[in-house]
Amino acid sequence: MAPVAPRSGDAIFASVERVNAELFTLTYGAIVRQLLTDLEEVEEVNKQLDQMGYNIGIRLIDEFLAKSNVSRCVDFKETAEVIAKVGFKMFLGVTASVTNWDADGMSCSLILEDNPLVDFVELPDTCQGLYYCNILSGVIRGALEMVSMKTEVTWVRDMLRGDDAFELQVKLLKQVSEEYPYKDDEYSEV
Amino acid sequence: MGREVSESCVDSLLTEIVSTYCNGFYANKPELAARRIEAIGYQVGHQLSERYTMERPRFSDHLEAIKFICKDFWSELFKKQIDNLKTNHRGTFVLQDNRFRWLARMSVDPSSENSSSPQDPSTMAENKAAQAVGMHLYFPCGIIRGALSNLGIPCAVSADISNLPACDRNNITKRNFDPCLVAPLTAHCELS
Amino acid sequence: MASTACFMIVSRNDIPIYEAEVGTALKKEDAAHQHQFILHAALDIVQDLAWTTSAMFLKAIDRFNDLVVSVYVTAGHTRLMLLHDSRNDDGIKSFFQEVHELYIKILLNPLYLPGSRITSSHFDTKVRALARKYL
Amino acid sequence: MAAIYSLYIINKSGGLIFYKDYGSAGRMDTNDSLRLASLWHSMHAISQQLSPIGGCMGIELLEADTFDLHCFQSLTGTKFFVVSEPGTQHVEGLLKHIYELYTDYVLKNPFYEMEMPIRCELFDINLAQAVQKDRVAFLGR
Amino acid sequence: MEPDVSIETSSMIRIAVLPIGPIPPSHFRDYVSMLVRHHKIELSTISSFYTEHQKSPFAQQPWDSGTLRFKFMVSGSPPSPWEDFQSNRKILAVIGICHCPSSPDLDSVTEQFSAVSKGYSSSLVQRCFAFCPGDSQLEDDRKKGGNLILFPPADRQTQEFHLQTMVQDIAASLLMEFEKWVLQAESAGTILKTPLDSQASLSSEEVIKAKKRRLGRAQKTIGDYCLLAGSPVDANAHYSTALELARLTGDYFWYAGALEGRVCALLMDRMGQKDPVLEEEVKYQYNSVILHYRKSFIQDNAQRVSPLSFELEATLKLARFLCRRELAKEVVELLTAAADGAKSLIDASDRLILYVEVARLFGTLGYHRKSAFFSRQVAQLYLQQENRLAAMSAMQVLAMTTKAYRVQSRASIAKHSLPNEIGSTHTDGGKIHHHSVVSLFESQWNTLQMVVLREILLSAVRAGDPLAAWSAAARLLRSYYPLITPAGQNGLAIALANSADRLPSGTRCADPALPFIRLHSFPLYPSQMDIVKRNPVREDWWAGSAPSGPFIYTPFSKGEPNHNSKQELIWIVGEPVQVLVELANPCGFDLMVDSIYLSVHSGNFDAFPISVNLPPNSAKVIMLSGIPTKVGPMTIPGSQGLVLSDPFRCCGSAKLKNVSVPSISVVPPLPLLVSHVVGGDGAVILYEGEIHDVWISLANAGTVPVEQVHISLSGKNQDSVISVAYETLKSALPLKPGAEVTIPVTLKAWQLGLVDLDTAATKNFSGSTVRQGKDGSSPMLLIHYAGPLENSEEPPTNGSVVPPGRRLVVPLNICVLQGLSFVKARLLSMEIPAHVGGNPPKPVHVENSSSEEVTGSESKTDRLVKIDPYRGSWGLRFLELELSNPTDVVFEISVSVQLENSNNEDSDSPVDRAAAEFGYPKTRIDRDYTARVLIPLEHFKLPVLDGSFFLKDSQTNGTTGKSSSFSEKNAKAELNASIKNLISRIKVRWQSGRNSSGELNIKDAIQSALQTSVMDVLLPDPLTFGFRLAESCSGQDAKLDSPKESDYQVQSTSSKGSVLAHDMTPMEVLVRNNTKEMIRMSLNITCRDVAGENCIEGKKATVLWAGVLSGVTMEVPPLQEIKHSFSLYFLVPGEYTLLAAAVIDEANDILRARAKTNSPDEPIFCRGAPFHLRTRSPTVASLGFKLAAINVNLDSLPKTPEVFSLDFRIWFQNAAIQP
Repeated sequence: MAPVAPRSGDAIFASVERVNAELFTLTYGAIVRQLLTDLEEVEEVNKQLDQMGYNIGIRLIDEFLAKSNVSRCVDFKETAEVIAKVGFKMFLGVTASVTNWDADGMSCSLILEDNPLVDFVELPDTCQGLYYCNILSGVIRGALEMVSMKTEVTWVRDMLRGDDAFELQVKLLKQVSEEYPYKDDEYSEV
Repeated sequence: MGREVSESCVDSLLTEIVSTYCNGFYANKPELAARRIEAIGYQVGHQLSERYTMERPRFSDHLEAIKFICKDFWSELFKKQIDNLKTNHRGTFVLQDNRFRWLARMSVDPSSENSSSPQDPSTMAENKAAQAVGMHLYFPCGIIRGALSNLGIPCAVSADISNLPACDRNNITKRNFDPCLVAPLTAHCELS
Repeated sequence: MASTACFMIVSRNDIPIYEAEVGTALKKEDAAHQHQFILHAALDIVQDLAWTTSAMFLKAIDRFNDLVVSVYVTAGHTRLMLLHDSRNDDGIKSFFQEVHELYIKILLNPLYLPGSRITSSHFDTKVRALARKYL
Repeated sequence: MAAIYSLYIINKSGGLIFYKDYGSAGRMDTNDSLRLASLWHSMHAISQQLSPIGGCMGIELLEADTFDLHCFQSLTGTKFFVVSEPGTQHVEGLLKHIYELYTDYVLKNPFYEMEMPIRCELFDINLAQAVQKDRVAFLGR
Repeated sequence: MEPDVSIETSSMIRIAVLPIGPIPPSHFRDYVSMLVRHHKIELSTISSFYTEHQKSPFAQQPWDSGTLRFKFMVSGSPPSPWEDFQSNRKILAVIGICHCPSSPDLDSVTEQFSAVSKGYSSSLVQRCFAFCPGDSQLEDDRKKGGNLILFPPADRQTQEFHLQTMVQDIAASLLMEFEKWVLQAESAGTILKTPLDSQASLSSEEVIKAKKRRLGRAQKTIGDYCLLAGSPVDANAHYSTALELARLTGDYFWYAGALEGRVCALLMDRMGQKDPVLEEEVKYQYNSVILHYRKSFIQDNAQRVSPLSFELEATLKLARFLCRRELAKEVVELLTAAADGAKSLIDASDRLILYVEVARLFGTLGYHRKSAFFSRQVAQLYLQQENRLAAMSAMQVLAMTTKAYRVQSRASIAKHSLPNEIGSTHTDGGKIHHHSVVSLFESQWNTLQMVVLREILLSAVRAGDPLAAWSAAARLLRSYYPLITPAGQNGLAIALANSADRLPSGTRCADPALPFIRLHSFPLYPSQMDIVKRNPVREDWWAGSAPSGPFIYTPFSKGEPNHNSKQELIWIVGEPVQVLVELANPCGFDLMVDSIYLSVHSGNFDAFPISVNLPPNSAKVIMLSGIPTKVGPMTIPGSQGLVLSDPFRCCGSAKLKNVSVPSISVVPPLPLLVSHVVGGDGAVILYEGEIHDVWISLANAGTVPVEQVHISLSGKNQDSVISVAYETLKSALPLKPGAEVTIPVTLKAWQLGLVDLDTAATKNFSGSTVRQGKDGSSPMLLIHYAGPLENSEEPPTNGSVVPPGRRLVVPLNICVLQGLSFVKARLLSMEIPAHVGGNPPKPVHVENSSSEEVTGSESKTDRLVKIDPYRGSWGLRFLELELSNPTDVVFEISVSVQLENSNNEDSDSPVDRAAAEFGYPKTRIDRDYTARVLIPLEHFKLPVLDGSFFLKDSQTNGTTGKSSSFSEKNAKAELNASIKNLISRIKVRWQSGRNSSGELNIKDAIQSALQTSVMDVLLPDPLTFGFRLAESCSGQDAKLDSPKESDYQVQSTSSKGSVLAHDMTPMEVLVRNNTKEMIRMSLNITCRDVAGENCIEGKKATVLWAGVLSGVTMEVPPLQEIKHSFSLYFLVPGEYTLLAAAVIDEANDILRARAKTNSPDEPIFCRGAPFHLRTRSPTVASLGFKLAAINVNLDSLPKTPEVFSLDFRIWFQNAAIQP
């Protein structure tokens, strides 16, 4: 049985149920605002957003896998590419680019020029230090964890802070393989 | 049609809002959680209404505004209109969406609710379930209220989930033949 | 471009949330005050007029001496008011429409509290640019 | 003329989170199903170690003379397997589809807790439709 | 242009009203007001005055329904150049008004009047009304008739009536004049010119046209007169022809005029009722009026004159006519148009009038912002003309705008203005309503608001109205300080200062300036003066009002359970009170508040003003005080609502929750107790356990007698107050004002806690004294007291509410010094052997032993060894108390053991107690020494040994079961009880060097000391043995229990506790069974000599005996004793020790338990205490006798070597005696 060929991000995006992006953007914004009022501390809000992202990620990954037909990635490089090209596309309808690989291919940057989360957003002075999009980092972290990659995701650039793009640094910490004894060798050639 | 994102983005956001506020911050104070969730919806509604009324003339009366909510506004959000609008002409409007997307994926399992007490309390489970779903409905209610009050119609919006998918057992059979599932939302707007 | 133009956004509860003296004439403070006075007074007329029409752009609804007040009322009853001495309705209309879009952007900013003062410098520059373009 | 006997879903830690019987053959009681699940979990794991080629994903098809067992494992470690009449076709497709249903109706159901036994009515309903033979055939094309 | 014109204006007859001669303004105003009431005169009413000379030109004059309208021009007006054009502009009559008292000479009055009347060439009728003339004036008035009309003094009605008739007369004569005029005009025609008409003489070919014009204009004017004469129909006819002619001759201006007239006629005809049709008509006509006025604009003389003002007036007239909400749109258009005209008006005053009118009309339309806007325009026009009057008007106009701009002076809002001491918000029920001054900041129009206020300030300064200036400056400063530059702030400060100087002192301005003030708190009455509600029904009204715990000084311990909710305050007439307020000066200048005080609306309060100085950007909390003067409720305005930014915040003072303002009520005077401790209020210094009396004197410092008193305790260590002489206090009631009573309070210093101890150790005493005085460890007396239930002088203000009671808190601050400190107690046992006395000591039953002991009057030492005959003094137990004295004085300890005997009731009577006590020798402990005190425990024994002591064994004996175990339980309990009470009988009293005395509390110490061996100490042995000498002579055995007997015994043996050697001594051993069961046993008696050798058995035996000494089996019934007799013969005098011991057969568990045996079969062996026995050698005298005695006895003795040796020894003794 030859496995079904992986589908392109656009193809999937075209196939999945879609909704008006404004609804999404504003809902997210409203959440952030509510969190800001409830938690007061910007740091707390960042944490909370990341946590929410994580919770989303651990569920979303399956949908991603199911609908994208991507088979197991050879290595972290490929994983990153898939996230950037397929993952982002299929959910947010935008693609990211992957750069800044470090020597041992354990960390890279995902770069988003276009980010539906931040349409209309402008950080008031009161919210300096807020990582508005922190939910994304959470999602990625959560999703990768489900496919046995412990990662650390941090913001390098943030348009809301005047940078020219959004840059997420994804650093692969380790392969969690406890519950997958049979996956020991999966990345052996990496 | 403007920019779009995958539906699951919004769905998972919703799920997270609810779980964050119901299980996180206000685990033991559902009414507070509800208020927060509603507030989030309110803001969204408030903003969107301003957004979607941009090209259209202003409303001269309430009915127009509410019609707008049922038609244009709703289809902007859900790609479908409200299926049924009723009013008692005394300031109460009933909006009904027979296939409310945000309920389409929900199935509440009563037995999961009352794992502790296996015997009977299906009723209790029922309304626990209802309550859980209710939490998810504060958001759309908020949206409607926000939109209306931005259009100069202060009102109270409540959702009625009496006939929620998994809440009544008897129409499962019916469903089996009919792949598109019924997920009705009924929103009552009390103009104040 | 109009020599005098004072633009103002008044929230639904009659609070000015943005004002800008746009216009080539050199700004004198008391002149600016005078402008605000005129606009403030014009609100009386707007509030009656707004209900008589469903159009957003109410055209010139009031004037004092050679200064004209044009108003644009959004669905949310936010009022964009322009005091000006030049009379090209089309220019003003498109000015209003574009400012309205800007305003909506502001409003869509989740971190902006509706009805509060608009402090965004970006918005300010945009508005002034539009003024230069249309008035 | 091929029939699906039963469907199992095992979470990544080997727990049986869903079991459903279709058709008469190969019924078992809860305990047996649990036993089978855990047994399969470990067999699957071992099979990878045993396999001569590296990076093997474990058993995909087990053909017995009274039944076939098709298994699909998602990258997240969730295993779906169906026990079917020998020689049933297109089961991979079915499993794939089931996986999608799982993501749609289980993971997207706000009331479902990860890794927990699945009690989602909508999932059942959609499964029921998917498992109908013609659907199976259809999926194959 | 003219103010206040309307369409009807054209029908009004102008009458100049002029003051003639000096008139006090008030009077003039009064007369005028009387006059102007008659501005409408029914034609019907004047018919009587009207005399038709010739045929009236007003054919259709409606005599029944029509009216004449008057427009009184008070103090006249300059003639208008347009009189020809609109006759209603003419002054058609002149009324002089004269106040006779101030202008006696009526002739001069008449002259003056006619003089001024000349000024009004157009006037047709002149009258001079002279009010309240003197009689003389009335006199000479008779002579001259003429225009002078006197109003003889009379009541108002008559005067008004008189006036009315006069006015009607004027009306009538005017009417007749009009007729004349019209007739003359119709016949002769007139030349009518307006400033518009070009001066150039008409060219010949225009003459015709000109003639027509003239005709037309004449018709128009006649029409005017018809209007004035109140005959619209005639007017209409004339106007129509006029219009026709004007149209033909293109005389637009007059056309418009005529048209106006016609509309007016139309309205008059309709008698004012409006209908849409009419409205349309009017609108239509007036638009054309306006149109034609505009048409008539002629370029060449535009500089000089223009019909514009008429156009505008017409516009305004129409606007006024239409001015209704529904027609807002049109009205607005009209008004805007009119306003536009302003700039092209030539005459500044015209512009002014125009704006005024526009503002008014907008106002009536409900467009307040609009009207405010134009009012401000007006004000600015005024301000342009630099004079005081203009400034005043400017001020007034601006004042009207303040509402629209939300910058009202508070005077205009709250009629009863708040005292500016306390912030700008009303409060009731503790809830704060923010004032509009605050609300205006939600509306961000502050630039406008500031501009307006500045203008008000400017105009006020110019107008020389210091109050207004102050209020404006204050509003500016207070509300907008954050937006005003420091320079600006200073400017305002100066403005404030200046206007303040020019204000009469004591003026109060409704608008608070700086400082910002907010209520800080209401300091409560010092607890010394607490007030407690008392409800008449409850006798013990104080109950529950007692403050709990040490928090008496905190506001919440006031006893009201609901302190958190609205708290209420009671102030007392005549007793000073304080309120704390916080002031803030957020501005950049130094603020000097030279008098700030509480002022109370209810006025029943004397405040003490103080003055404060607030540096820039600073805040202060100050205390305002005063004395309530009258009974009644009192309201203190609440705290400052927040302004732009909280001024207190920016002055760095903390954010303060809204202080809920208590509802204050002032009650009539109450009694007021003050207390002081006799001999200084300083802390009483006591050693631990010291007992001491303090005298507290209470004086009534109030003006009302104290009639009820109740004393209770509170605070810590309440038990240290032993007694309070409540009675003394009660007996002193009622305590008159000024009266004083002193009550003793007995204290017993408590034990210092460990904390206290070590601190006391570290600190020197003075230090600790201070500390003790401070901290709340002392108890306090709560004295609740109250005056008479209803007090006589003031009637109860609020119904049947009784005046409240009060509470006086007298802290008894006691400073406890560490006195004798108890180091430790331990149990000693020592051996003091007992003597075999002749006296058979009684079995010590706790009950009668005491009396027994008492009767025996021996030396203490003897008493120390006084023994329990059965227990002996062997292993006698002492309690050793180790005490140290850290103080700087000597202590003397006296231990006493009180043996209260339970069986005689009167044991409490002092005598018996004294009797029942042991004194032990005092022990003296020097400072910084420790000493030990011994307390013998010999006197404590329980009579019986029974099962209850050994519950642990109870299950082994057969009779177990619920009941038994139960009985055992309470048996156990009562054992413990008895142990306790035994211990409690030991009292250790001390006396300090500074003859204070007290008691040492060592109960628990002892208990712990006895803990281990309480059984051994307090429980009797199962068997106790005692020896005694039997009666030698009388064989009858002693009745042990008979007291008489015992007495005898005592005497007999009191001689000596010893026996003779060489003499057969009959003795008895007494065995007592202390258990509840029969005991069987075998008894052995041994005798040892000093060396401890057994001297009964063995070859060296030195004691002969008769009777059985060993293996004596006997049964002792429970709680009985048995005696066993035997005799001893001591060969050698000296010290001997008698010992009794017994082996108990088949002992029961109790015995085993007591004997602490572990195996059941091991025999239980009891031995008694050693008894000492001294034997003396007999005297010579007695020797022979003794020998004989011996001889007698020798027979009964077996021949043994001992005998001889005995003999020998006797001999030897004799020999020894021989010499």
